[in-house]
This record gives sequence, structure tokens and C-alpha cells, in this order.
Amino acid sequence: MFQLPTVQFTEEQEAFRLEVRNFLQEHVEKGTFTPKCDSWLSGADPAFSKLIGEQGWIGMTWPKKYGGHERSTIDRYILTEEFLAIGAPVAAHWFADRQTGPLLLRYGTEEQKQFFLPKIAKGECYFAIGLSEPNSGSDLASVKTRAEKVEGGWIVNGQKIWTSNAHVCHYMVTLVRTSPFDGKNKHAGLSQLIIDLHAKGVTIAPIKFLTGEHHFNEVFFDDVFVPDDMVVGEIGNGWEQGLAELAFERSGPERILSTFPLLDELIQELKRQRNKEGLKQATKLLSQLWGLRNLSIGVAQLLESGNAKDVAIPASLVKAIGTKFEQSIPEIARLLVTTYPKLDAERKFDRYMAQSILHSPGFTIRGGTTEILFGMVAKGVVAR
Amino acid sequence: MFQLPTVQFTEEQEAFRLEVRNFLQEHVEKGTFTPKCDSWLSGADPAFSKLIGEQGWIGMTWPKKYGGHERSTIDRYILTEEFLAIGAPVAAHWFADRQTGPLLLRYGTEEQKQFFLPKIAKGECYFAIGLSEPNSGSDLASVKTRAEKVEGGWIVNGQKIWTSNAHVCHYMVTLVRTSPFDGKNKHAGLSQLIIDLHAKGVTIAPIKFLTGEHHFNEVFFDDVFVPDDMVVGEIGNGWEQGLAELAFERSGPERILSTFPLLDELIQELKRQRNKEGLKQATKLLSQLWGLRNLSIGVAQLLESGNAKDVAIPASLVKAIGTKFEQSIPEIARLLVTTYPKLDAERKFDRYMAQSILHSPGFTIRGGTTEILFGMVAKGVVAR
Amino acid sequence: MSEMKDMILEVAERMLADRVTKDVVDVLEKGDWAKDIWTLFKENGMVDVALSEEHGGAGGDLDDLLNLVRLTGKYAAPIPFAETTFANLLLETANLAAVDKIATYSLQEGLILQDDRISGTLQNVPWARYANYLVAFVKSNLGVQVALIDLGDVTIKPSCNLASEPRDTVILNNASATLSSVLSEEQILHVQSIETAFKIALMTGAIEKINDLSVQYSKEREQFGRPIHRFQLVQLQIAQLAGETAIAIAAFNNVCAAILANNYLHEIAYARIRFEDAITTVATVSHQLHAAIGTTHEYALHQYTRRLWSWRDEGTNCDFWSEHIADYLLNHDGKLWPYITKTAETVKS
Amino acid sequence: MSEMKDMILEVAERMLADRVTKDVVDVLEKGDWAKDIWTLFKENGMVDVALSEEHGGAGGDLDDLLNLVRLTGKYAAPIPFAETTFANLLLETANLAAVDKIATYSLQEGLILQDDRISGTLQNVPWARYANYLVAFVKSNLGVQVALIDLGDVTIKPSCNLASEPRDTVILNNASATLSSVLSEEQILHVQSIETAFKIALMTGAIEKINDLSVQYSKEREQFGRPIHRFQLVQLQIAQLAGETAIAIAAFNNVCAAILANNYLHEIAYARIRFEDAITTVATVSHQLHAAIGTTHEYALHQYTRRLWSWRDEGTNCDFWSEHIADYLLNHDGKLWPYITKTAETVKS
Repeated sequence: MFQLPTVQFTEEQEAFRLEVRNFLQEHVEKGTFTPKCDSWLSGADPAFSKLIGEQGWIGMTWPKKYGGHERSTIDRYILTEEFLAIGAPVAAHWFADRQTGPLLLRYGTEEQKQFFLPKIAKGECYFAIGLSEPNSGSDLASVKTRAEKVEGGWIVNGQKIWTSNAHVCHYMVTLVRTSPFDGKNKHAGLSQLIIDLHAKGVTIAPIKFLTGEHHFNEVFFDDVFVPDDMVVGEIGNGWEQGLAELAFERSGPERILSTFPLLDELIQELKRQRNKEGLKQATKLLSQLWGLRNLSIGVAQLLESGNAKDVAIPASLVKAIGTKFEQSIPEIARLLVTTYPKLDAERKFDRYMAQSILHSPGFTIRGGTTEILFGMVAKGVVAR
Repeated sequence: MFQLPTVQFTEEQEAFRLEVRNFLQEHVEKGTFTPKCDSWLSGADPAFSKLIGEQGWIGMTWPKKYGGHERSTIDRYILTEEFLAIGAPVAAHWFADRQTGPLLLRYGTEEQKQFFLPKIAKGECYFAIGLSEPNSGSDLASVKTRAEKVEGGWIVNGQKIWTSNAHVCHYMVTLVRTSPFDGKNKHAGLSQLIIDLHAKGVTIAPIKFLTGEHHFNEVFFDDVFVPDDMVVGEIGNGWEQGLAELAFERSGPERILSTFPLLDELIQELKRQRNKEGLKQATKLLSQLWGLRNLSIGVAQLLESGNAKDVAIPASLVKAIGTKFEQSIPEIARLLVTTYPKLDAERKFDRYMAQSILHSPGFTIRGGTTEILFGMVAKGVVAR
Repeated sequence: MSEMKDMILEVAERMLADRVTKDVVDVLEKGDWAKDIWTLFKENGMVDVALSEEHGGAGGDLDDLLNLVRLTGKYAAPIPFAETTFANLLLETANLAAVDKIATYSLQEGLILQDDRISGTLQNVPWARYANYLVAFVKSNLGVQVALIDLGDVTIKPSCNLASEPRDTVILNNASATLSSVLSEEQILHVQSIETAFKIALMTGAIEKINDLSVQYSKEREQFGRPIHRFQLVQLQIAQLAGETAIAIAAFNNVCAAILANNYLHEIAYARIRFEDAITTVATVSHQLHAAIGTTHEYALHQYTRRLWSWRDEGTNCDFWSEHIADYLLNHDGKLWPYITKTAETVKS
Repeated sequence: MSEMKDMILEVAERMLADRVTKDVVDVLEKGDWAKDIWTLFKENGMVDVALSEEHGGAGGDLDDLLNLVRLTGKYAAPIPFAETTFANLLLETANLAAVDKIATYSLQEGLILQDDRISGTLQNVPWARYANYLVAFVKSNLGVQVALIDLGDVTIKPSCNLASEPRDTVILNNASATLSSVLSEEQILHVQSIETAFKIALMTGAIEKINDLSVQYSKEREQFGRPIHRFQLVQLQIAQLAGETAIAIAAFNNVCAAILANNYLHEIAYARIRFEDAITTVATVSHQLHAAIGTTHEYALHQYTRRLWSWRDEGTNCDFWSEHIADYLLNHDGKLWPYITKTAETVKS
């Protein structure tokens, strides 16, 4: 169960990587964006997302007829790595590109695909993911937001929480209960609806992050009407569809590279200081990155070849171990280079330290806690 | 619940420490024993135990009328630290001194005290502890060894396992089931009997340690007769008595210092090599030792003042964290000093490394696994 | 431990528990501070604890003061208490008169004394914008002296640490000052160790509070139909927090005892080094236990974790003490055990 | 990856699984070894895999050989397979003819060449007492050469590593040898990396086996009335082992792929550095999962953990590679990301 393909990038892939890298570097120099750590969650910049859409870098693997570019999973992997490594503000279109697109391609109606996918690919249409609710935490099946059938659609009441960037998004794929809760089969009766976040009855309230920044939201639904054509897949199949959606988000480079800009600066500082002993110790971090990247790319390649059923265990491992790695970088970096972490520091190293430290508690929580992931891995391993 | 007394050793105590230290050093030089790591479990040497008994260093805190010396818990603490720090072979009398003595003083009959305690204090009578059984593991209440009442005593049948040094011991305090198992109250119906290990029907079979050494045993009871006067405390009260016994073994220096000889050699090597960077890193280990020692001495002082009910949580913490510390020493030491660990190496450092690595798996298992201890701590903390 | 200790501490804890709510701590983020709590501390003589009587002290030993500092850490009190009281101790060590207003301090290098005037820039000076005085090390060709500087007409650029506590840039340009005589190396080390003891006190308080919050949360929060403290992995987290808390408190208490016994240097050094692990573990584990709620501004956990993340890189830090101990070991013969047990060899210094 | 790979590996795994029982591994502790398995490997041509045809090779690439080595690690086969095959590769690199009997090797410094005769003492030479030949680095004033030494009349003092594998002292006193020409620095580094790849293969096999044993045990062992894999803390252990196993296997496979692509140095270096953590975690966690039973001689776990504890300190180790990478980083300009992705800058060397 641990045998993953190895990947040697082709010359075309290397060239594509350099193309992306040069483009991003150019825009850093132009001042289009300022690199920072954890930019895929905290850096929402619609103008930048449109720019990326213009490049053809959203919906890269999707069919051309829906505005996609029919490139490989590995190309998309390379693109994502480059965004994260430089710390580009990709948060606005992130979830639509990573989760909503694949979800609609798999379960959406032809009309939904034609309507949403091209807009997403242009970087003009952003989706939030509506899973968690107050008190649901890791127990996603305990969803209480309910949709009642009415003529031509559904009336939704309830509340979602921890919704990343809902305040800049246009729609939310929302997990709702369409039949009453059944204690014996908690996963039955759930469905996914696309809710227009500007519809009547939708209220978005910010949840300030511990730094005071605004990434998360509470989203309230008060008799919100959702037309029938905004149902994703089948009524009652929401749990299974949601799980499939989650598989796409587990093993990507965003579980390894959230604090990469800091790691880069660490190595640069050590080189500037000619600190060989420090570099020797830093090779441990590099070896962890190296190992996780092998694993993560192997999973991407396995997904490319369509062999999705063997992916669950290694994908969960990438996330569980990768996010701990991201979290450990500031803790180790400060032992090797003297620092006073400050959000407004002049020295990049101190600034990235501050960003990394303050954001790191979220790494091992978002998208499934380490504890939940380890439990899933163990159950998967034992079941073999 | 975390407020422990602080201890500043008195001049008399400092003098006693030096007395012990000089005595042990002298005997190392004479060749009476060769220091090694984990000597309190693996170094059983009856001749050395007799020598210690002659010094008045067994049963130190017990009443004089039973061969004890009426010294303080802190004196005994100091003595134990010195044994462990130098790596002296105290395993033969260890359990009798640490557990059986206090158990008999608390629950034993006058006859038992008069018969056993003076012999123990002379270093001539050794006790094994009979708790674990095959398949019982951490679930001690699942004891199956049974004692049936007969005229004048009990007939014991069953089996104990992991019994340290039973092959050099004279007796075993044995937890047995004296009434049938009651699923609703697993802890009822257990009793403690002193079993003569040379009695008819007792068979002792070695369980070789992974190094091939012989510390552990299986002990089989086949219709072994135990006279009534060998019952400890009350029939049916064995669980409670056993728990009280365990409290004495949780927080002692043997949960911190099992690999101290290696730590000592590590610092000596680094000093010899004038390796300041290595010493800086080693201060982390020293700070852990320092912190644990404060905690452990605080618990000893609390026991001295008779305030035993607040002791459970910090005592479990000492063992859980201390044994992980012992286990970490070889892992960190090898990063600071180049080594080829070998049991027969010429260099002490390599020898202590080998002893520490090979013995370390046992540290966090014996006397209650880390997992069980952490669970007990959490339950204790939450119950407050 | 002085007899008044229990009383003072009880009063102080009651004041802090009653008044320093989450919102009060937040005022720092709005560029304000808790003047009323400062006034209360001042009126109750707490700012003068442990100062000698000739310097206007209110009695009490240094360990009483450290326990008060621990309480301000436990409640994240947004007042310059540790700063003012330490600045006064620093003045006292240098045989200068204590001050009666808000003071801050800096032990950084960076100030130069020339012709009795002081110039230089200090980064990250705590509370400078609100302080009347700065007590700082200054360097001349004679050595290190302590200077008492009036902050009245000095350029101060506000900034803050990860916890939004004021950490300002102070720019001195030929400033006048009251100067002490030159400090001995021993005096400098004494000052550095006591500063470290203050940080240990603050950190101990914050760790205690994080532990309290976490245990409480584990009882209140339910998942999969039961309180989360019933899950083994949460029990592991609770136990890890308990362990670090127990070790921190024992370390702090032993630091206090060692200061009273006047044999404190190594006790402080090892406590401070040990706190590095404590901080990483406590911050990581408590956030993981709290999951999403702990990352919100609304919940109080971050007020303590952000302070720990800030304090560990401020002042006389772990690296200083590792270096000091490594030097000590290199320059002293003998085996490790006599040193650990403070016998045979003395570790006074 | 050659086409014969699957077949060879299947045959080899069947042979090892059938014959290398716990008792067979134990023979080392009795001063014996598994001659019959060696003979079987020899007869099946496995000892000659990856040797070039001119040297009597049986075909197959180096990654086939490394996968065979991984299998001998997975079954702790008590035969000098890795040693003999590596010794032959070393001869081949040095343009010397491969040997057909048991060989061992040493890359240590310590042998001096003078007047075509070799003197010096080598510690911890694997399997020397059973080997016919030693292939070793020797130093002369020209540089480093490879020497093929007949062990027939050489003094050998038996000793062993933590896993009871033969690690003998070899004392050479004016011994005669077949000598290669002087190796380039690049050749030496090549030899060191391939030796490291052999260790990575062995370690990967042992880690796989430990993972298998642990998962199996977690299903069989019951506590408090249920199999222990049902407890969250055991699940955590299982997941940690799975993680390290997955990373080890991926690292090994990428090392093989990189060797075939002839761009392997950094891949091997990072894999080897990463294995330090893998070993500590795998050994600690697997023993904790097994509790008491895992510390007994009777249960097989220690046959693998003791090997991991031994192998990590043998040969071209983690420290060598950290040092090498640190030097590389110091001496090459540029940012980290192009280096990690092997673009823009090349990391061939």
C-alpha cells in the first residue's frame, strides 16, 4: 500500500515550471504582490486571481470546452508549487480551482459545468466550501443546516462556520441536511447545494483570526431559496460527494509549503552568515521536505493515472506529516538564526517568522485535524 | 495540584551524599562492580546487596525495631540517586527495599514485619513483584492466577510473567484472585500473598531480554501451598494495596537516571574535545534533567510530609516524562559525539551507548506504560 | 518566602481576576493600556514590593515580587509592571535611587556614553511610549554603567511584539542621564539572571493559564457525542500540558528558593533553557486541543500563546544561558554528577 | 527498471520468506551464518546481478540489485550479500575484475600503501571472518586507490555490532594486494553514495518488516477486551509507523530512479539524512506498540530494530552527508527553491 510511482519531470514540465517562476518573479519585482507565508489561505487578491486566469492557470486540467486547458495533474502540481514557494496571493480562486471544479466535473449537470467552470477558469468566480458548523468540528456528519423542498427548489436555514474567504466569494458549495437526522446512519440524507452568497437571507459575519486578520466567516442562512438546478449531484448523496471532494485537498503541496518562504530565507541567512554548522542542522529540514515531496508527487501521479483507491492512505499521510513539518519550520529556524519575529520587521526573515508562528496553529487543524487523519490512516492500514 | 515543595538539602544531607559517593567510588576502584547503565534492573549482585545492607542502606526509612534506620525519605532519595548516577548493581534488593518493605509496614502483620524486614535490610532477602500475567499487559485487573482456600492456607495455581529477577529472589508478593472474576467490579476479589519461590510447585523459567540477558522470568504455580500467615493485609483488598505499592515506584530517581552514566560520559567527551557547540546543545538535556529532578524531589518531600493524596498526578508525570528523557539521551548523544555503539567497546561512551540503546525500549513500558500513565494523569486533572 | 506573601498574592490575584477580562487585554491592540489597573497596583504598594526601605520599598522579598509578576503573566495584565519593578531593581543594584513613576529598561548593547551624554538606538524597548524613565546599560571606555534617562524629550517610534505589547524604538541623541559607577562582571551577570527570572515568572503564569483554559475546554467541548477529554488523544494532550505546567511551576518555585538561598545562577539558567521546550509544547498542544476556536481572536487562548512566542525571543534568552553554561562546563574540571547535585564542586558564581 | 526485476524479486522473496525464519537469523548469535541461503543466492545468480557482463555479471541494473538488498534487509538474512555485491561494484568502479567468492569492503581511512604492500588496522569490517576477500580504500602519497586483498593469511579479531552481525577487526601487516589506479574525487564520492544507497536499501527493508510486524501485532493482541488497534493511542502509533514506512519506501524508490537517471547524489544524501528520523521513530514507536513482548529475545522485532540501530552508525553516515550538503550550499549561489526542484541550477555532481 506504500508503493507510489516515482516521477522524473519531462523537459516540457521543467520549461513550464520556469515559465511560471519567471512570471511570478516579474510580478514580485513590479510590486503586483508581496510574498508571504501561508498565502494560499491568507492572501485573497481578486486582481491577482484574474491575472492568473488570463495566463490559463486556473482549471488547468479541465476540458477545454469548459474553459479548461487539458493539462496534466503534474503540470498543475508544478504550478501550485511555484505559487506556494514564492508566497503568491492565490486564496481568492483557490477553493474553486482545487475543489469546486473537480466536484462539478464529476457530479455537476451540463448546465452547471457550462455556467460555472469558464468563469472560475477566468479567475472571476470564487467558491467557498460550506462544511463545518458550530459544534460539529471534526464530526462533519453532525451537520444541522437543513434544506426543505419547495416548489422549484429548496429553502435553506442554518449556519456554517470557519468558511475561508466567504466574504470575497460568490458562491458556496454547501453541505445540508435534506432528510431528518438518522442516528443509525448519520451520513444519509445529506446533499450539496450551490448557494449564491449574495442571495436574500444570506448573512456573512467575519470571525477574526488571532492576528486580527479576516479570513474566516460565519455564514447564516435565513430562509434562503436555492433553485433546483443548483443541487450538485444527487439529493442524499452529499456525504459521499463531499468525501470525494476532500480527497483532492489532502496531499497537495499546500500541505508542505505553507512556510516555505521562511525556509528559503533561513537558508539564505545561514549562507550569508557562512554558518556551516547551522546549515548542517538545516539539512534535516531539507531532507523532510525532500521526503514529503517525493510522497506528495507520487500521490499526484497516482491520481493522474486514475488509480484513486490506493491514494487515501498516502494522501492522508502527506497532510498529517506535511502540516507538522510546516509548523516545525519556525521552531527550528529560530534556533539557527537569531530573530525577533515581528509582522512589520525590516528583515524578511523576522517577518516570515512572525507570519509563520502566528499562522502555524491552523496548519494541523484545517481540512481535518492531524488526530482525525492519523485515525483514518490506522483504520485503513489495519483493514488491509 | 502542581504546587510541590522545594527542597534545599541540609549540610547533613550533603555530607551523607558525599559519604555514599565516596564509598561507591572506592568500590568501583577496587573492582567490586563495573558501572553500567540501567543497573537497577539489570545489575543483580547479591554480594553487593549484602555490602549495602551492612552499610545500613537498605530499609533506611523503616523503624529500627525491624532492622531499619529511621532516616528520612530525602536521605533515601539521595542514596538512590548516588546508586543510579554511578550505575551500581542494586537490582537484587531493589524491589524488596522499594516496594515490599513499605507494603509490609503498612499492611503486614507484626510477625511478617519481624520475620522479613530485618532480613531485607541486611540485603539477604529479595522479593519479586508478581503482577503481570500473560495477556494482562496494562490491564492488571484481568489477573487469572487463583488461590483456593484450604485448611491453614491457600492453594495457588496460575502464572506470572515479566517478573524481574525472580531467579535471584526468595519470595514474591503475588496478586491473586481469591474470589471469582466479577465483570462489574474487576478489582474485587484480588489478594496479595507472599509466595516462597523455592516452595514445591513453583517453576521459574527465564524470558531472555532482546540482548540475550536474563532479567525477566515466567513463574508458574502448580498447586502451591501458601500458609495463612503469608497473606498480606486483607483478603479481597489486593487491588487497593497493590495500587498503594505502585505509588512508591513512580517518581523515584530511577525514572530519570537509568542512562545517566551515558549523559556523564557525553559531557566528559564534549569537554575533552573542547566542543562548545556540542555542549551548548547538551545543555538542553541537562535542563530536562534539572527540571525533572526538581519535580521528583518535590514529590519525595511531599511523601515525607505524609501528604500522599496530592502525589498521584506529579508522580505519574515524573515517570512518564522522565522515562522518555532517559530514552532520548542515547538518541541525542550520538548526534553530538561520533560513536560506534558496541557492548564490548573499549571506550566507555560507546559501551554506555550500546547499553542505553538496547535497554531503552523497556524504560517507557516497565511499571506502567507511558500511554497508561498519561491517561491516568488526564483523568486526574479533569476530575479536579 | 516572606510572611506577607500569601496576603499580597491573594489580593493581587483577586484584583486581576476581577478586572483583567479578555477585552481589557485587547486594549493593547487599540493602542491603549490598562491605566486603572496600574493605579490600583500602585495604590496597593505592589509596585514597591521587594525594594529596600531606603529606596521607598514596601517590604517583601524578591520572591514575593516574582510571584506578583507571575500573576501579571497569568492574567496577561496590560500594564508595565514587570518593566517598572525590574527597572527599579536595576537602579538599586547600581546604587541609584528608585523612581516613582513608570519605568522601562534595556540591557541591550547599543548605547554609547560620551562626555556624560548618551547616544544610540534601542529596538524593542518594552512600553517606552508610556514610560517616564528608561534604565539602561550604557557603554563607555570605562565599562558598563547603568543610566537613568528621562524619556520626556526623546524620540520614540512605536511598534509591538507578536502579542501587540508595546515594543518601541528609542532614539537617544546626546541625552542627559543620571549615571551609576561602573558595574562589575558579576553585577552584570546578576542583573541578567534576575531579568531572566522575571521572564520565567511571566512565562510560568501564562503556561498556568493556558493549562487552565485547555482543561476547561476539554470538559465543555463535545465531539461525537461526548466531552473531548474522554478521547485518548485529547488525554494525551491534557497530560502533556499538565507535565509542562508541573515542570514550569517547579522550576519557578526552585528559582525563587534559590534566589532566597543566594545560589541561583545555574537554577535560573536551566529553568530558562527548559522553558524553550515548555513553550513549544504548551503552545502547539493547547492550540491543537482547542482546534479552530483557539485560532480566533475572540477566544482568549492566543493572548497567552502569542505572549509566550514573543517573550522567548526577548531579553536575556535561552541562547545566552546555553552559551554561559557551555563556557562554565568547558572551564571547570570534574564530572557531571557533583555539578548537578551542587556538591563537592560549588556552582556559585 | 529492468524487465527481469519482478521475476528476480519474486523468486528472492519466496526463498527468503520460506527459509529465513527467526531461528535462522539467530544463528549469528551462536557464531554461525546461513551458508545454505548464500549458496542458493549464488546458484540463482543473484550475487552477480548488476555486474557488467565482462565481469561475469548476470544482467540487471543497479536498482535490481538494490531491491534484492532491500529484501535481505526485510528478512534480516544472515548472509554477506550486500557486502559481496558492493565489494564487486567497488572493484568494477576501480576497473578491477570482480571476484567469485565472499567479499567484504571498507571505505575507512586507516590503510597505508607503501612499496605495494598494505599495512594498518580496520575496525568493524563486516563479515571479515567469513570473507575470502577484502576490497578497501588505501592511501598512498599518490592518493586513494582500491585494493583487493586476500584475507587468507591476515589477522582477524571477531567482534559484532548491536545486532550480532559480524563486525571484525582486520589487521594488515605488509599484505600484498591487487591495486587499482588512483581514484578521482568524483569516483570516491560515487562509491560513497552507492554504499549509502545500499544502506538505504537495507534500512527500507527492515522498516517495512517492522511495520508489518506491528500492524499484525495490533490486530492479534487484546487489552481491556478488544484488539489494541481500536485504541486511539495505538492508532497514532500505527499511523506514525505507516508514515515513516511510506516515506522510506518513496525515498528508496526515488533513489533507484535517480540512479537510473544518473543524477543521484542529492537524492541519496537527503534520503540518508531523512532515515535518521525514520529509524528513531520506527524503533521507538514499534517497541512501544509491542510493549513487553517486543523486548524479549523470542519475538522477532529486535532482529530488525537492532539492525537499524547498528546500521545508522556504520559506513558513510548521515553526518557525512549533512556536511557534504552544507558545503554544497555554502559554495553555490542561488535561492533554495531552484535547488530543491533541480531546475535553473543543476545539482548534478
